[in-house]
This record gives sequence, structure tokens and C-alpha cells, in this order.
Amino acid sequence: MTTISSASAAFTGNDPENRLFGPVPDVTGQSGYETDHPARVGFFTDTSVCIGCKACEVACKEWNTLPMDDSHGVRDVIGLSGMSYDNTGQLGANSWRHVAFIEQSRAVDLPMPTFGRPGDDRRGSGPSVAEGENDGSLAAGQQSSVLNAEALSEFDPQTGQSGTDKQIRWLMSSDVCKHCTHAGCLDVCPTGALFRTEFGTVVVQGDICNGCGYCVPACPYGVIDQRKDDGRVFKCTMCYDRLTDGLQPACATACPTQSIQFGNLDELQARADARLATLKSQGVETARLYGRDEDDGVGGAGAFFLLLDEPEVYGLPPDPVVTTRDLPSMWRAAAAGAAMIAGVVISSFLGRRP
Amino acid sequence: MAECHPVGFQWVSEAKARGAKIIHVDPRFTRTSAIADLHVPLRMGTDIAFLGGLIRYVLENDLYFKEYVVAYTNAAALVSEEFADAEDLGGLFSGFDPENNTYDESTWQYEPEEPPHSGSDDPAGAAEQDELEDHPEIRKTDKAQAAGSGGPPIAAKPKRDETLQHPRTVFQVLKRHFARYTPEMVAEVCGVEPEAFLQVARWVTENSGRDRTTAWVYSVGWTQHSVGAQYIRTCSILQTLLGNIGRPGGGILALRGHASIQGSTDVPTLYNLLPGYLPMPHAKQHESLDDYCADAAGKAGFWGNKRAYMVSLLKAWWGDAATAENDYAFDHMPRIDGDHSSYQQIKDMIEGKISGYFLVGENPTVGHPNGRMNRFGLANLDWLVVRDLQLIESATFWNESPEIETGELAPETIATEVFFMPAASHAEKEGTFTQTQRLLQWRHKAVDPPGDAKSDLWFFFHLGRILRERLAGSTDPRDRPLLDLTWDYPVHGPDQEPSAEDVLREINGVGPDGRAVSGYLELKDDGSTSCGCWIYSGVYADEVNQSARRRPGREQGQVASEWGWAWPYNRRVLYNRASADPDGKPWSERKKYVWWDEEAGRWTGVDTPDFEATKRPDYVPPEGARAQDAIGGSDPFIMQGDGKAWLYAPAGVVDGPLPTHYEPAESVVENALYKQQANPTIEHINGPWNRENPSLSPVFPFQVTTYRLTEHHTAGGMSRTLPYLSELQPEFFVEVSPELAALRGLVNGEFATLVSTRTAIEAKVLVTERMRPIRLRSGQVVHQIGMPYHWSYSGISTGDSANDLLGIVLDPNTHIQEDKVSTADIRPGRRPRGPELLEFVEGYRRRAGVESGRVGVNGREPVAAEAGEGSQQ
Amino acid sequence: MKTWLDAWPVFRQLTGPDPLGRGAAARSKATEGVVSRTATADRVVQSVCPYCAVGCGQRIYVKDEQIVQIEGDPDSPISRGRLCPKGSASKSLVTSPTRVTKVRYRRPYGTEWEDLDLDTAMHMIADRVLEARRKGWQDENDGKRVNRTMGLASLGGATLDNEENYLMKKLYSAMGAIQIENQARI
Amino acid sequence: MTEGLTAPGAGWRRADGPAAEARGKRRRRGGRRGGGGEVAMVDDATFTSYYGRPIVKPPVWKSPDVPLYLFLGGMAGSSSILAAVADVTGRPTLTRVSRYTAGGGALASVVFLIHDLGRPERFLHMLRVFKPTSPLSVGSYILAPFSGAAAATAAVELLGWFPRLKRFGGVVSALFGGPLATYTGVLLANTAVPSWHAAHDQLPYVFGGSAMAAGGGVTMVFTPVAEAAPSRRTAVAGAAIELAVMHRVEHDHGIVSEPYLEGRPGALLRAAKACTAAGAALTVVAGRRRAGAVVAGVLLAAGSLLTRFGVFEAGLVSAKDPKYTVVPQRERLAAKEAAKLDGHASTITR
Repeated sequence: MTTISSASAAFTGNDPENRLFGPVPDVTGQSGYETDHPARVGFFTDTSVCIGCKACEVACKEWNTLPMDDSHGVRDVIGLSGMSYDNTGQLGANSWRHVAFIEQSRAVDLPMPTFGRPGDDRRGSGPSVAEGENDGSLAAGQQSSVLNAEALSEFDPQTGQSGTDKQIRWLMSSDVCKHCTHAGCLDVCPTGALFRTEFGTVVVQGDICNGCGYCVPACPYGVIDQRKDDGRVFKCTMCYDRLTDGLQPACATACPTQSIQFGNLDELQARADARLATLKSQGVETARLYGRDEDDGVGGAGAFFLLLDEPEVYGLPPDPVVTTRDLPSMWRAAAAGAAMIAGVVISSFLGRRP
Repeated sequence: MAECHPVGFQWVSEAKARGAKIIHVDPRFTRTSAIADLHVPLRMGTDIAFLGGLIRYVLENDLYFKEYVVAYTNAAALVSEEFADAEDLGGLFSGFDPENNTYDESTWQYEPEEPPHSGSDDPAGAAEQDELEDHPEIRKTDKAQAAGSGGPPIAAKPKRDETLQHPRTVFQVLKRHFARYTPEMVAEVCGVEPEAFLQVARWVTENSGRDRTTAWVYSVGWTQHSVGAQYIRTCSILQTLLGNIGRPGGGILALRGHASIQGSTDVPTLYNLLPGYLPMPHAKQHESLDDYCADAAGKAGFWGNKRAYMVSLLKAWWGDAATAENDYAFDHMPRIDGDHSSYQQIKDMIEGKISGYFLVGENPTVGHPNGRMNRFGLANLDWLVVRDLQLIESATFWNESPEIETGELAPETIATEVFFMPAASHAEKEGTFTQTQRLLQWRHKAVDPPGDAKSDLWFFFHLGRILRERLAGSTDPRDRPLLDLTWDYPVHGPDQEPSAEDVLREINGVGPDGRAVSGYLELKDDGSTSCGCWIYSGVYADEVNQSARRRPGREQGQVASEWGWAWPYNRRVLYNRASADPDGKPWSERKKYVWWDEEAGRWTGVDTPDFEATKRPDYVPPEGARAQDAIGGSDPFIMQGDGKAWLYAPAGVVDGPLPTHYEPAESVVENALYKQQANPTIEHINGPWNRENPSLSPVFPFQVTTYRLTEHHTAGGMSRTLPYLSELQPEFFVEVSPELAALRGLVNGEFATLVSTRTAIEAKVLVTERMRPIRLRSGQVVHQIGMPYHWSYSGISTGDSANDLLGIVLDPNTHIQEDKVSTADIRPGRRPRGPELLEFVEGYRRRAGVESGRVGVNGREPVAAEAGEGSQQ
Repeated sequence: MKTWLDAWPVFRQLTGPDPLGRGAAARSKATEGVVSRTATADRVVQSVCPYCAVGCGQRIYVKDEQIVQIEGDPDSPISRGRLCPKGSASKSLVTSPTRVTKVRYRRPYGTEWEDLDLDTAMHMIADRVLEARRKGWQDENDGKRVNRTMGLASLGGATLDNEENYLMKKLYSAMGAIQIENQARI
Repeated sequence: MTEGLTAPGAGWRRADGPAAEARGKRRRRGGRRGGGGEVAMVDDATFTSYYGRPIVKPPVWKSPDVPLYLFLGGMAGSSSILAAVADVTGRPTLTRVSRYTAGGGALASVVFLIHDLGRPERFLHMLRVFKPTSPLSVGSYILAPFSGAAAATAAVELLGWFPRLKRFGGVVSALFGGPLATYTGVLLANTAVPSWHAAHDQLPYVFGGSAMAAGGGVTMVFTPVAEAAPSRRTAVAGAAIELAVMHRVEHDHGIVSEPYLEGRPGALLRAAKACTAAGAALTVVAGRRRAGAVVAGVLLAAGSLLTRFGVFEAGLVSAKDPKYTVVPQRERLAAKEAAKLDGHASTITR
């Protein structure tokens, strides 16, 4: 039997079992579940096949009966966000899936003798052209002609080749709670409302949460949030109830293109590695996995992603670290600080009485 | 497709994962473009030029599938010497009647090998029918669809030149017709650079042939044009030349937009059709059943059995009252004699010609172009019945429509009596939907509908019951059809719900033995069989509801034939005989689908062969063979009179035997190919409530297109009322390019006003590089505005209605409106309110030299004083 | 005492394998009782999505004669259990609180909706159909027999079942009404 | 257009021309914050974000509840130690004043803490588990005995009952007083809020110093100057520590130090510094005069209070601007890349 003394890692920093930081082979077992607990499950969200339909958002809301809100998480007010097709805005208490839409364009240097340089042409065509746009130097060095069969066929899968002077791509990605191996929200929760389930996921227990709000700033991804009128916090449960019935989470069930894949985490990781290799072999150099590495700052995510650009483009932190990694050091500082106070106060009584 | 059919798009995703190339041709960069290998933005309304360019590329570079084209198409047929092409007449084909704006198609015929109609049972009748076909009023009625699901009848077998060298072969005619559709012309018309065009051309042609097939997918982006039917024709020609029809992975797939819109066409609630694409009898053409059947009687192909289908339908409707003596109650059927289509009806309503209107799950004041005109129509009815789930705008027009604010309508002046009858949802009733690939799927009922909500089956059954009770004992002959009607469906439950299965069984048809027939081949023209819709015959074969079959897909092969039931005869790929060569062998191992099994003496394969099972590939019809027996063993296109795919349509398409690029009715560009600017046979509906923006007008300098978003459904009644969908696209917006935004001072996230000769609407602006100006070869820059059309004033997510901006002009073949392209002006800020709005729009009309759009009470007669003012400018 | 202590997670932390109170020890009573709505449904009905024409299979879960969940039918070879956002919103569509479930009536020149009994409404509509039919009746037009009425028209949506369309076309034709249209034209 | 620090999107040049910039779409540049005339700490760091949206969620903690809680807890904590030692060393007035300060502060801080809960009726859930990983849990197990003991001590002090119990209560509260004053530094630092977390080794000292300044200051106000020497010394030492460590917080952390210097939190902290420094100086100069002690004590308490508000609001600012999340993480990645530093792996697998 372990005793609470083994929890001292948080205070001492002596953390041989990676209770605060680092890879954990069996996070479910470490959370006190018997050895025959179910395998850890997760999401692999492959954004290279996401069509931005938002079925995940709706299926999630239908199943979990979440309130509607605007792109800033405000209830009972809706309006156009102006952020491409994203009117959800962010993950929050009422949106447990959020599809990000990122519009990008790049200049292309076109060999079009019959047309002249399109940039030049367009600049001459009147006020419809933003001055200085499409500066030739943008394309120089980076892009040679892409308007030939070879270049086109090798092109990025999410790139729309427009055939003129600009290439556009429209990235879409369904974000969700990462169900981290080291979950900041769970670690800081003082009531035990946030807990790790037998499936290895991180869930809020609505009957326990007292709305202290500590988990909200503790999440390095900004996932969990408080519902103002309710007072408690809410986030993705990976459909804990559905899992108990042997079903997949609502979002993964709905996803038309299998951009959201649900399964045992180790199988998903293998699938993701293969997918990354495939894309690389097709010349998609910008593909990368996010949250898949178990040595990263959160011990690897239970929900990880294949992205086509840097994480911050999608609103994800480039190098998230669970805040409790530094907790031993903080506790030491707090203890020393407390001792310092005692010392200062006691020594202030020393010396001559006036 | 990713936008509007996301779940269907999974198969595209899967194909892509297996190496397929996805090309997206669309003026807008959509969620489909985001996934596609290549997005080709073309100027809206120029697809015929683009596809025509591909056809030219195929022909000029000898990239067509020779064996397929020679054997399975009419490429070798000779066209009459009288035919003159649009290339030679400045964009008009021979036979144009400028008075009626119609064509006489007699000069488009083949050069006959035999006397006309010699194959007919009734040569004189057929000839007369043929002649009547060209009567302007009949042509206006809707001849394209009247020909049914196969091609129209042809008078005679043509002379053929199998070498395709004769200058009057269809092949050579085609080649000449498209000769000017060069990559440079495509650049000039569509604004697609030759490099991009050639890329598409290479990918499409390299992926077609014995071993590979290319599929084309379209939706209303092709149909909702003034030359919509010809868009599809152009693609058909291309696919036929490439041998991509009737083969796995090929075809032209219409992705339809509603759960059972295919069913609503097959079992049509359309004025010009009876179930199974039988034409609605025409007063001038079909005075008797014999007249009605004359054109098809005994002709080659399955239309040769038209009489059996029609008699069985009449038996299904009028039962014992339909006898050989009374032409099987053929005269119980009312007659049409013109265009009675939806938009014509609206005009008639405004003019007070129609008293009552049923809207059954339709919201025309939002979903149809020119909402204002639609609302004026409703305001001039005596009564209106609306059946829907929610109080849609078409039910609340009398006190909430925008015209209340402008003062053009007022509850106090509107006499229309409105009945809102709550409807049952899809989960609260049973029945079949026919999805986009002709697959019928039975829905089981989950729960009872709430309160007064009832199924439409219930409503119409009981309405019919009450009407029949009222008229019982009437001796008026006009009441006979109602009183003779077979209307004895069993009912069940406390609501007295009629049995949908019983109706489906009637649709399937019943044989002389009283048992459900197994398919339309069992139907007879002697009154011994009944069948409500011949193409659906077989859906209740063996007295089993075949549409309710649900063997899980994972337990079946790729065709999954045991899930639901597809017409005809549960065949999943039409004309799949073409997947084998003329000898009945698969074209290639890779593309094996249906083939002739010599040992078994029958056609076999992974799908049900769309061919008579035991007709040998070397079967040659004997002299005097009729109907299907007149189709040869190597003629896969069994609904056509000649069994061939038509590269050239000698009949049946009212605006020309070959597709020709015309500019949209409202265009900012001059037709670069022909003197003829727009389709000469466009159907216009004129009135102060439906003015047209003049083409090339500087007052309306931008092109506008309308479309759907993934997050909403059509006119919004099923999506704007739901919180989870509303929040995803919370208000009406338009998409503009940064260039247009700069040109007009539009700001992302703020309001803009769009103006046409119909009205002005306001919308939030989404500035996006996904919208782009198209630069034509001439140097002209065409700015395009994208406008999703889901919104109106009701529901959770609201806004002005995009369709209010649009006018109504129609494709002459289909009477479908051109709402994929129109013109407008756009300016920053919100629109004027109240009566000022009318003055604002009137100002635009004046400047554009358009007649006044002022109307009188409830939109009725125009205000005389305003009429004509400024029209001389 | 023992059970009372057992209910205190700190005690479970001290005595069990979850000293940090992150998992097993922190489970609440409600968590132990979690059950999926799909598991407690009385029946599951196979249906088809009412939105676009792809025809995705749906499973409708019913509990106490109320629809508690609608999701994709994994058996369907068309959709393989997947649904788009609209299809995923089907439960909201069917159970919408703003759905109108009582007949509403607006009399000529009226400014308000009124209540109307369903049966009365049906008979009023029948009266009006007969009157409109009479008003618009034509035995002949332009010298040709037509046997029809131009007094009434109908426009159907394309979410009508085939059976419904069939009865509509059949009834209208027998009435002599020809101006029968559908979204399929649009 | 400049690209992000490490040129995100390898091989993919995203043209972000003036038109796009003017529309304020896509990629936001940081450094545009309210108020004019600010001095940017870091040269116009450029970074990529999702429409300028924050990455981490700003704390939902209410102001003034939480800053007041921080202030009162600190003041009460240091006062309780003053009280205990004063009791032992026989300073009855200082003892009484300190006990009232500790008890009152404890009760008030509990009230503010509970008031801040979304579900205040569930405050007892705080003691449902003991989580060493959660400063708030640990804090609850500090605050509960502390507030109980301090309040009871103050109450019996007031009523004059059970003198022995009083001393026991005083000792218990003093034992928890120090941790109560410093754990709140951990409470803020153990979050993903960039400016708080970066200062995680300093905030406990800042709050400890600030607590002493407040405790010393407040007790100084109400204690006769003759007995208040320990208060003065505690206050001055605390103020010195607060100022010294806070200076490091404000300058050691690169871009994430910025919020402590700019805008509203910068102003608050400048005011705090002024109050604290003035209070400390006045204590030294005029602390032995009654009026001087009162003014100095009030200044010190005000300085402490302003520090808490300033630190709290700086955290909010750093959470709301994605720049403070992205730029340091990018720098960390770049440094790791360059120096092949040990530590955790990148979360990005290329």
C-alpha cells in the first residue's frame, strides 16, 4: 500500500515515477486503477483531411446538451465573428470542440508570357489592387513556378492551387481538450472534481466542482472554462458516459472524413506516425504531429493532432508545459519564504527594547 | 461537395487517400477546394466554355475512347444536311423562331436510313406527335423532361459512318462546333489560365480509358442557370467521349440537395410529369390514350412500353373505373397546355388567377429568387395552407415581411386566409426517401408526432376522404375522377394514419394475381396490372418492402445491393452494360463491373446488370423487333431509342442540339464566342416585381452568386431555428475579395448593402482571399460576390434574404431559375429603411434605364405615374 | 464510521493506490452512477437523415416515447455512421421548443394568429378547395378539352416521402389541379 | 512582412500583404496595448496567433475578491507570528492587536475566498481531498486551521476567556501563518499564466515580504510606538524584501515581465512601490512618533494591497495577449534547438 508520503514528490521534487512530469507508461494505473483497467483512449485529429464541417461541434453539443454562445463564449448573443468561417471562437465551457479556420495565401511567380506578370498587370488595373501587394520579392527564392504538372502534383494537400498569382490554402482543425498525461487542470483542482477516469481521460465531476476556477488558468491550452451562470467549470469529457456503453465519443462518431479518430492511444499513435510518414513521402513537408511525443511538456497528450503549420497558427501553444512541473521548486520557495517570515519576525523582537 | 454533402464527401476523401486526384472547378474557394489537389476558379456562368474546351482538347488530341465511342454512341450517325450550327449563325442554330424565341428542331434530325417512324406501330400518329413537338406552346411546356428518363424518341435510324470521317457525322459536327473552344478562348471567357486548364485536361484524360475512369460531380451550381440543362449536356458529351459512362468510378453524379428530391422527381409533384417520367397529357398533343402513346408505341428501347406503364398507372389510380372502353379513364387526367411551373404560378397569383395555395414543407419567400415577388403572390391569394415544423416566413409574410416595413404590404389589405398545419418530422412517420443515387430507404417511425402535428400522408389522405364525402352522389362529370379514385388505404392508430407501406405497394404495382409485381417488365397494357410508378416497380417485389432492407454495409461488397432498393430493378450503376466491351468482356480487369458469362448464358457482375440478363452481346434485333427487343446486344443505353449515348441531341433539348456558351442573363461580360449574348430561348417573366438588370450595365458592375453553407439548410426553416446550427453561422453575410473591399471601401465584419433592380439588402461583409477577382484575357477584371442564401427575418440566426436580390429568368428546358449568376452593386453601410428603400432602389432602376418597380396595393398593378420614367435613358 | 470514512476521499487517498487523489480516490457518487443515454433507451429505430440527399442512416433512440438521441447508423453503407452538422442536429430539429404543434389560423385581413381545432381546419380547407376548384374550373381551353382547375396550386418541399408525393399527385390530378410543383424544380 | 521568430511554416511563405494587414485578419502583431507612450521591453516581437485570440484562458477569479484574499491572508499570516512572539516576549498590546489583525484578516480572507467560488455553498468540498499538487488544496489545509485558530484566538482575546487556549490557538495560527502568507505566491505561479508562472520562484518571496510589510504596518498603526518596534522592523524588512524581489520579477523574465511594467498593472505596481518605499522610509524616520507610525503603517498596507492588485492584473494581461504565451515558448524551443539543451522534448513531431 502506498501512503500519502509518496505524494511528497510535489513538495520534494523527488519524482522517480514521473508523477509530475515526464512520460508515464500507465497513467491510468498511476491514478489508482487496478491493473485490469481499460486501455488508455484518445483522439487523433488529422487536420489534413478536415473539411471544417463542424459536425463534431454539433454532435458534441447535442450529446452533452451544451448551451449555445457566440465566438467569445457569451450566452444568448450571437453574431458574425469575422474570423473566416469560425464563429465558435475558442474552446470553452460551452464549446468542447472548436474548429479553427485559417486562411493563408502566398504569392506565386507565374510564367505567363501571354499575360505578362500578373502582379504588374493587376497593379495597373486600378483601385482594385492593394498597392504593394504581391511584391515579387515575396516569391523570389522561395517559389519557382508551381504551375506545371509536377509541381502541382507534389503540392500540399490542403492547398488550393488557384492557377493565378496567389495560392490560397484554408486550414481547418478541430481542437479539443488534450486529456494530458500530466493535466494541469486536474493537478490543481482542490476538490477532486477533476479526476482521471478508468479510460485515462480527464473529466470534471459536476457534483463536486465548487467553481473555484483554479483549473481555468492552469491549462496551458486554455481549454477548460467556467460557465458564469452556473459557476462550475466544463470541458470535454471524451463522452465518458458513452465510453461506459462501449460507444465512441459523439464527435468522432459524427466526423464525416475521419479527421477525428478515436481509439486506444497506442494504436492511434502508430496510425499517426504512419500518416505522417505517408504525407512526408508525398512531399508535404509542413505536416507534423502535435502532442504525440510522450517526452513533451505535458507527458504527451491523450488527444493529439496532425497539423500543417505551426501550432500557434491554430491557436495552440508551441511548447506547452504542465505548470506543476515547477511545483517542487515553488513549494521550496514558499517554505523558504515562510521560514523567512518567521525568521524576520522573530529577529525583529531581538535587540534592545525601546 | 464538402460544403453541402459532407458525409458523401467521405468517399472523395477515401479516393484521395488511395491516390485519386481531386479537381475542384468553382468560382469560389470552398471547403471542397481546401481538400482538392487543384482548385480552378472560373468566372461564374462560364462552365460550358470550360467543358467545351475539354471536349475540344479530347477531340483535337485524339484522346477519346475510340472503341467505346464508335460502338456505344451516336458519333457515327449522320446529321441532316439542313442542319446549321451555331458556329455559322452567330450563336443560333438552324430553325430559330425569333417571334416565339423557340427552335423548330426538324433541321436537327439525323439523315435517315429508313423512312421516318417506320419502326412505329403507328407511323402516322408518331409523325403527327413529332410535328406537334415543335409547336411553340408544347415546347414551352417542358419537352426535355417530358421525354422521360430516357432520350426522346427519334423518327428513324440514322445513316452511319463507322470511320467517323464523313463531315456530317456527329463526331465531325462536334469537332467543328467546339473547334474555337481553345485554351486561349477558355482563358478569355472563363478567366482560367491555359496552364491551369491544360493541367485539368491532362489529369482528366490521363485518368480515362480502359483502365481508369473519371467521375464528375455537380449540384445546382450547374442546373440553376439559363442554360443549365446544357451544362449537364456538355459534361455528358465529355464523359461519353472518354468512355466514363456506365462504368465503375465514372459517371456524372448529380448531388441533389434534399432528402427526397430525387423521389420528388421520380414520383413527381411537378406539373408536367406523371410518376416515372411519363409526361403529363398535353391538351394539344394528347387527346386520347393512343395519341399519348403514339410517339413511343413499339419503338426501340424500354420507352417502347410506354402504354403499359401508363395503363398500369391509370389502373392504380382509377381501379375498376379504368376500362379498355373508356381508354382506361385517360380523360380523368387533366391536361396541361403551357408553362404552369412554380414561377408562372406566382405571377398568376399576383394577377389574381389562383385562389388557393398549398405549401407543403417549402418556404418560397426565402428559398426562391425574388422573395418580394413571391410575397406579393401569397398576398393575393384567397387562402394559403402551410404545412411545416416551424412558423416559417412563408406563413408569416402577412405581418412580418420586409414589404410591411416599406409599406407595400399591410395586414389590413391582405385578404389571404392562412392555415398553418403543423407537420410531423421525419422521425414521426414512416415512408421512403429516395436519395441522390436513386436509392429508396425506408424510415421506421420512432415516436408519434406531437399535438396537431400530422404526416403529409395523413393530411392528404384525409383531405381526399373529406372531399370524396362531400361530393358523394354528385352527378357532375368533373367529379367523377375524384369519386372513382382508389382511395381506400387501410388506416391505423388513434390518428387514423394511412398505411405508407400500402401506398408503397400500390406504387410498386400489382399483377393480375393480386400479388405485387417484381418489376416493370411484368406490366401489361391490357389493364390487367396496376402500378403507381413504373420505375419503382420492384420495390415491393415478393411482397417484401425491399427499401427497408438493412444488411449492414460492412457485411456486403462494395456495391452493397442489400441496403435499401434502387430504381430501376435495384441497379446501382445505370447503363452498366457499358462497363464491358461490345463482346461483353470487361474493358479491363481493374474496371471489371458487369460482364457476359458465356457459360451461364447471362450477364453477371458485382451489380445487377442494367441490361436484359440473357440478351447475348452479339444479339442483333430482327426486323420488326419492338421496344427492348429492338435494342442490340451491344447497345448499353437501353432507355434511348437507338440504345446509344448521344453526343448530339437531334431532339429533346429545346435550346440546341449541342451546348453552346452563352453569357448569363445578367452578365458584366460580353460573349466572346458569339454575337448572341445570352441563351436566345430564355424564359422571362415580366412585371414591376421582376425587373432584370441589364447586362454590361455600369450600374450593376459585379457578379453575384448564391450558395449554401454546411451549417445551414436551404431556406433555413430546418436550421436557423436550431441553436447549435445558428451559432455556427449566426447571421447573413456576403463574401468579397480584398480587392473588391478596397474598391468599394468594405470592411470585414461590418455591413454592406447590395442592390439590384429587385431590391436592396444588407449583409455583414466577410473579406476573404477565397473570393477572387477574375482577370479575363481582355484585361477586364470581374469582381464576384458570394452570397449564402439561408437567411431571413425568423429564427435564431437572422438577416436579410439573399434571394430577395435575385430576379427570375428560367432555363427553357427545365424552368429552373438562374440564381447562380446575377449582377448587383455593393456599397458599404446599411440599407435605407422603410419607404426610403423603395426610392433608393428606384433610383438605381432609373440610372440603369430599367422600368419602374413601383407596385400598387399588395404588389398588384404598378403605379402609373412612375412607370417608364427614366426608361429612355 | 468505516463507511463514513470510506466516503471521504482523503481516507481513500491514505489507504488506496491513489495517494495524490487524482483518479480512483477522487471519484464521486455521480461518477459511479454514470450511464449512457443510449444504454437506457427503450428502443432504437433505424431512420434516414432529413436534410440533404446523401441519405445517411440514422439511429433514433427513444426513451419514454421521447427521442433522446439521434446519431449516425454505422450499418449504413452510404454514411458508415457519420453525420454532418445538420444531421447531427436532428434531435434538436425534432424536439425543438419552437416547433409549432397546434393549428394556427389567420383570418382575412387579420392581424393576429388564432387557434383552430384540427378537425375544423380540415373541413374549412376542404370547403376552400372545392370552391377554388369550382372558381378555376376549365372544361376547355383554346378549343381543346382540358378538364382542369386553375384555381389552386401546390408547392411541395423535397423532404416529402415518396408515398406522400404519390398521394398528393394522385389526389390533385383527380381534383383536376395541375399547378402542382415541388422543390425538385427549384 | 516579417515572419515569426522561427519562421513557422517551413517552406510556406504566407503572403501577408498590406491589404491583409489592414483588415486586421489572420496574423496579429503583438505590442499594441492600451494607453500611449509605453516603452516596449522587447523589440517589437513578432509572432503568429489565431486572430489575436488568447491561447491560455485568463483566470476567472474575481477582482477585488482574490487580490483582497491575497492581501488579507498575507497580513493575517505575518500578524499571527507577530502575535505569538509578542505574547511570548510579553508585549500585551502588540499581542492583542496582532491577534485581532490575524483573526480579522483570517475571517475576511475566508469570506472573500468563498465569495469567489462559483458554487459558494460547496466550499467544504475543498477539504474533500488533499492534493499536494494543488496549491489551493494545500492552501485550504493551511487556511482552515489557521483561520480557525486565529479567529478563535482573536475571539477569546476579545472576550477574555480561556487564556491558555488563547496561547495555544496563537501558536497554532502562527505555525500556519508563514505558509499562508507565501503559499499564495505558489497559488498564482502554479498556472499557465505566463507572467505569473515565469516568476514562480519569486512570487512566494514577494508575497512573503509584502505580507510582513502589511502585517507590520497594520499592527504598527494600532500599537503604541513603544511596543511596536518588532512591527516596525518586520514591516521595513518585509518592504525591503518585497521591493527587491519584485524588481527581479519585473526585469528577469524578458517579454513576460512586460505586463508588470506597462498599462494598468504597471501603474498599480509603480504606486505600490511608491507606497511601500515611502512607508518603509517613514517608518525608519518617523516610526517612533505616533502620527508617523500611523501614516507609515497605512502606506505599507496600501503598498502591499497595490502589489497584490498589480501582480494579479499583470497576470490577466499576460494571459489575454497570446504574445506572452507564444514568444517565450518559441524562444525556449529555439534555445533548445540551438544549444541542444536537455529537458522535455518538443511537442511537435516532424
